[in-house]
Amino acid sequence: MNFEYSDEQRMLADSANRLGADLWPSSDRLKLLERFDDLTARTAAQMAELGWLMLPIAEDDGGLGGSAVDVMAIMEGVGRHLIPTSYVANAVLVPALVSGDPAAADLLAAIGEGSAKAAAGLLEPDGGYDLGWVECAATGSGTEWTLTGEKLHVEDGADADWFVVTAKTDAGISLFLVRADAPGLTVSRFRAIDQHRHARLKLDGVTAVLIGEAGAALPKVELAVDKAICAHLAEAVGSMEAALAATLDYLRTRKQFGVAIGSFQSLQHRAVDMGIALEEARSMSYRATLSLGLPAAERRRVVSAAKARVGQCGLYVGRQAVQLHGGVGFSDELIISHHLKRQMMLDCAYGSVEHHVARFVAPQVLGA
Amino acid sequence: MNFEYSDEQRMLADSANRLGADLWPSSDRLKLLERFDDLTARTAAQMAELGWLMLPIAEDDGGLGGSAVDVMAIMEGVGRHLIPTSYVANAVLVPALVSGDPAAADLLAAIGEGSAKAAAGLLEPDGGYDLGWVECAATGSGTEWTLTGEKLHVEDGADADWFVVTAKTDAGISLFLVRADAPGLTVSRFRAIDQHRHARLKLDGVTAVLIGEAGAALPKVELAVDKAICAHLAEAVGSMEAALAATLDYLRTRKQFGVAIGSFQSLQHRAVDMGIALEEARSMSYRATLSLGLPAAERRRVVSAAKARVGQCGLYVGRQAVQLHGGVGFSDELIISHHLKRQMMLDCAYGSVEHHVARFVAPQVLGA
Amino acid sequence: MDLDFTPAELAFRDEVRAFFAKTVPAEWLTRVRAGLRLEPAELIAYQKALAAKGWGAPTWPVEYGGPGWTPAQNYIFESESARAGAPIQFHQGLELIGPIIFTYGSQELKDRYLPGIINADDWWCQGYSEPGAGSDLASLRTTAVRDGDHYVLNGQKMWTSYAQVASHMFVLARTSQEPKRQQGISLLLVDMKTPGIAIRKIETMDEKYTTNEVFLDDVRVPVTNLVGTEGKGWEYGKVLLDRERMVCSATAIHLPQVLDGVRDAARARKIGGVPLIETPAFAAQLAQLEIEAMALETMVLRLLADLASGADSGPRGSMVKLRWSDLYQRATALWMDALGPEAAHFRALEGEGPADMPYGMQGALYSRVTSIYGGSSEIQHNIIARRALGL
Amino acid sequence: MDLDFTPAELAFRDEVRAFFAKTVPAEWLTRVRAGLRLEPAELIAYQKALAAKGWGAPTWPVEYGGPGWTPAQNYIFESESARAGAPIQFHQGLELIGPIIFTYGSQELKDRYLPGIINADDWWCQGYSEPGAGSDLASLRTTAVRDGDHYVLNGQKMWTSYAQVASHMFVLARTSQEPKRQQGISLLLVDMKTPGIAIRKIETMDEKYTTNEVFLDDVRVPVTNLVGTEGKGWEYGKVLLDRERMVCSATAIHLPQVLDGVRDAARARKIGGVPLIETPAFAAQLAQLEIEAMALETMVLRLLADLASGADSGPRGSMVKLRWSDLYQRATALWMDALGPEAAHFRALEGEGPADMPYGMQGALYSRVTSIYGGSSEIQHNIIARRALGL
Repeated sequence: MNFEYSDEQRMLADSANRLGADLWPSSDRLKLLERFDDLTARTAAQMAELGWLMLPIAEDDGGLGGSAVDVMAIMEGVGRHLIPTSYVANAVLVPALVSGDPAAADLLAAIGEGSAKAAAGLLEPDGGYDLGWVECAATGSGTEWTLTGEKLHVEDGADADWFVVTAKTDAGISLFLVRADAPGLTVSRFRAIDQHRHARLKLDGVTAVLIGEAGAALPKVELAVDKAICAHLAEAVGSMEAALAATLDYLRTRKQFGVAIGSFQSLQHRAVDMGIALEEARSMSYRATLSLGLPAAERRRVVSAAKARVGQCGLYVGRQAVQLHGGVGFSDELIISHHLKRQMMLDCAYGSVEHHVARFVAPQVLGA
Repeated sequence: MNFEYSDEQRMLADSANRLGADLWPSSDRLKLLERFDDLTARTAAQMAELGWLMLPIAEDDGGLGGSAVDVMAIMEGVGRHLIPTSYVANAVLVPALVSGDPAAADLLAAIGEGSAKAAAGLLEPDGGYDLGWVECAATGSGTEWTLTGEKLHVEDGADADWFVVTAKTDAGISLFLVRADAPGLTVSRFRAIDQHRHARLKLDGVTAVLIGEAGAALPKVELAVDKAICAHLAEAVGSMEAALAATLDYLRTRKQFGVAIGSFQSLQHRAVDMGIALEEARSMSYRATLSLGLPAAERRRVVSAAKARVGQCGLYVGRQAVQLHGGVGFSDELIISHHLKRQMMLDCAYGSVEHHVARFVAPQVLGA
Repeated sequence: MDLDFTPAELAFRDEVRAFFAKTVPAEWLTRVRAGLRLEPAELIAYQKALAAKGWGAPTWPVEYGGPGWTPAQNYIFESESARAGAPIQFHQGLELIGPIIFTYGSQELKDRYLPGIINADDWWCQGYSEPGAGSDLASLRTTAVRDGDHYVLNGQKMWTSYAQVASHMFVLARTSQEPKRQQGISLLLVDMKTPGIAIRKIETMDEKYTTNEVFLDDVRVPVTNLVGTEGKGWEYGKVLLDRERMVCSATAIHLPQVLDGVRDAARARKIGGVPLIETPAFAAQLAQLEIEAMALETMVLRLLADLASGADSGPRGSMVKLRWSDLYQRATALWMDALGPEAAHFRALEGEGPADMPYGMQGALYSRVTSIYGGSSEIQHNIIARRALGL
Repeated sequence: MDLDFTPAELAFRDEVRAFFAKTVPAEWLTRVRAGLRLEPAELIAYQKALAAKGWGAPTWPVEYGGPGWTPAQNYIFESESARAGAPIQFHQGLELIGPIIFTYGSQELKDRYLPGIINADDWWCQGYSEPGAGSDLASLRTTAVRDGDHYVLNGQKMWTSYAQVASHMFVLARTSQEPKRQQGISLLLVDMKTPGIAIRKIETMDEKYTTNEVFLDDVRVPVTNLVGTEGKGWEYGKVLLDRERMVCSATAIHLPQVLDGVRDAARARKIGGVPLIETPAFAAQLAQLEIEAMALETMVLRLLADLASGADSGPRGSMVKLRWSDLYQRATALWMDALGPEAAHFRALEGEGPADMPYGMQGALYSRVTSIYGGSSEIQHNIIARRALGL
């Protein structure tokens, strides 16, 4: 039982903090967002250079086989500096989905060196966040498959070159690889309030490559999404930490009625509750990440508990950070509102609190 | 639109406050409880003398035909002084249940003059708070009926001479009158944390008198219970008011660290939230009481909304009153803990928050 | 005690209902339901329609152009407005400066400015807050120095909503330095076309352009535009703060619109093929909000009844503000839940799909400021503790 | 970073599990699950069983009779205790005065008192709070005046739990009047049989007799029973307050017992014929508590890991206390919901039916004091704000 980073993990954390402080300094967020394309490209290039894109890819897949705690060390820095990156979808989720299939070797190599990006389409209209709700139909056999259906939301999928999507064959839920420029595929692209860019897919007879065994995809999808969730938990913790630190700073320096507002007891107690929320969130982030290797039912239970609680704590900290800052907290000119917006979207991504409370209650009902 | 008591109602309120201050002064609650039987007997006698027992009985039934607002004026005083009385079950609920049936004329006369007490057995094991869940079976016809079954809880029923109970005939849910000393009836008696005394009934071939039309009782039961609920809402409001007033007093006078604890901002803000909860509860008490004459579906919706919200607000005020008093709040030597205990039991009586939120969502599902 | 309307009030309700039925365009509904403000041009058109009917200033006395309604009529007007999906009237002229002008202003100011407010010929904005004076307004530093027939204003105002479209601004400024910080503050009416006024947009987290910093650099205002007495502006200002909270009663009456929006969104979304609104967990959350909204509505009814009977409503306005902002925030958060994964589709990156703006999402963002503006929730707690509880 | 136990720790777990399996009588379960304390005689028997095994003082150093466990072993011991439905050890001797005696006491005091704590031959109670000194302990007024080889104590203590069964009391008393209120306070060990001690029962809202007022009237205590240095008692007292909070980690580990109780009650109760636990609204509420309890348990694990690595846990103990009391209160409130109408059947008026004492109900009452004792939630917030946040 031990909650310390290894030396290597501490180096990863340091370099994530350095990258964030260099490219995404919190002091002038709005100016940075005007150079969004340039900065995200430089971010991606540096991530490739640092080997981060290779890190979560399994050694057997030609990657570095980094652990979930390694990813956590990076993601806390991503959250602390609010780096708007598609790292989780591209470098954590997709490699976990396609791992072990030679048909995905080129894709993984391209992800690892940063020459292509991928994202995963796993949610459909009318299915909520249920990964087992798949109406998209796959017909074909061997290496020749055609998909028809819809994917409501592809997290961080707007700039993807490849999509990994679920579809139903006669054997059941299966995974397929689709090129973003494939004929018959319509990609709608959206920006969210936190600057992340997502996609919605319509597939009309799109040619696709089967990944893994037909009909056996759901357990793998569940595990891959749980890994993505854990990366997001660490990001949420980093963001909460930064939002709390900025708020404490503000409480100590901002004066009203002739005194620092941090001397008002009601604000002090609020800050304490934010601090406790951060401790809870950090605890659950560790707990879930260290539980990824447990048997599926137990893993799902812990990951869902963590996703639900970190969502609640993150929203609390984000909202109170805005509230305690007053008007300037609501403005976009400080970093504070951006932290709240990221917390709001992290809460939605890969399943809301409601969804994960339900999954916690009955892990056996949802998925294998 | 008007939220003022009439002059007559103001007089009722005044006499309730006088009765409470005379017989149940808050300053020495524990001593009073040692003389419980004596004091409750004197309370009942005074209530009879003041005409309160006659008040809610309809004029056609030989009563005074007082309004629900008249009852509210009394019940706020009952709550303010924490008078442990069976008034609601005996003088509000039962008269509403049996109203209009000549077979109950003697009972109503006895209730009105204070020579007998009655209570209602409407809940059964496995039925929760659902008034429509009736497994108690009635066989017979005309004036000859026999009941067999169980009533899980009879609010304020420990000292009743008569029970009005629901049972199922071939025609459906019906109301029956049962003597407390009837052969085949087993009455178990319990004291609650708020000193109210309740009963549980086992009926094994008990002779009973049919009240009203067989099979048509549920709408009447729902209305009668809604009236009882509204009386309880007023009691809860009176109790919250007294608990808040005592807490404000304590905050102004109790010193810690050399100053009145009411100067601490976090305690001030808590007291404000208690004050708002009281305002909400009072608003909902008025709203529900003034809605008793609406069509059943709308009435049920409003009464359930009020029951749920007043329950939440009452528990909040009661708990915070204890918390802000610290150790002495937890002791039974101040009145404060007794207010919390009454709020806890008022929340249970005639349906918990959960039950009434569900009834609010789907009034059409529960009952006619 | 009763909740009934008189026959005359019922007739009035029918008249109001008919008016709204023909005045409110359907395309306002989505934004109004999310608690969002309409565009200035739309609000102006709406105000002009009300003014044409004689209802432009529902809370004003008859002599200044009000309809002379009772509080019950005001309630009926607002609740029918909410029922019809109409917006809340833009309040800075009507509820903030208008009442001050007719209470404290000279006859000249009344004649000049009151009709423009009712007819929406003028658009007013408020120059109160400053970078160092938010909740603590008494520490404001903008100065107004007398120079002949003018005051010369210098300073910086903040959170001035709609300064970019306003024709006029009412400004609190220091006309003398006094030991007591609340003294020596005056209230001035400023034409936004006066030289020396510069505006800087403040970007806010809801991505809507509503508020500004306003820089005042030797802005010359005729002394006739002083409201009331020089140096007494703080007292008028406090009245303004009170009225700003009273406005919240109207706002609270419009809360059911937001819940309608949540309900529709939850009907539209399916989970596992079942409409979200039929799932017990969601239904219970929505019910909880509806129940609390009913309590709030009844608090407002009691507030209005007190007004009608001349009783002091004291800090009950603050309570309504607190409860409303809390419920609005929770309702829009639930709305966001109801949007599901599509909550992430805030703006289409290319083209203009129907889904390029989930209004519930924008409401969820905007809602965060409602517990900050007009006296933050913390300040409201302080006010209630002091005034109502004597702590 | 890992959550794994070593093979040695796993073997230890099996040993602990086996011990509890044969030590814990089934009839304790209902009360323990409700978070209620067992009767003193039961607690003494339990403590003697632990002592016989060498586990009487799990957190003490080996030299004073502790088992020399690592924090991980302490966690395993407590979690197995919770799993088995064992009670929490009575802590006033073990966790409050014992550690002070072995840290600051003379060899004579150590030899005399430490074994009696471990073997449950002595029962200690705490004489700290006074009618005017609750959260503000520094304002205490009980005096200890030196008279030859004795201190003579006069004053009044309050909230002295189990004074009625205790053999000894540790008392904070003023040995001199100093300008700084925290100075001049000494810590004395008092035999409860000393003449001049009178006890008055305090009735509490849970209808259990646990706490008292203690009147000290010329109570003569040998000077050898002074702990540490005269006038320095406040410092030791502060250490006590800290340890009192640390005890909460153990308490927090026992929280799942309460949730087990809630779950069983909800399985037993049917609504419309369906077990309550299967209704979505109840299931969601219970799940929320279970999730928060998991977060709390993980916070405790991190606290213990910090202890093992020698890192300062600072105010994280306060955080655990805050979170635990909140969850315990909410869990017992939910338990009360699960009892349904039978929550009103607290005591049978005649006879002794099986339903004469719903323990969940009594837990719901008792739980209210857990956010008051040992530093109220408000005081814990103050402590965290000052120590951890520097506000």
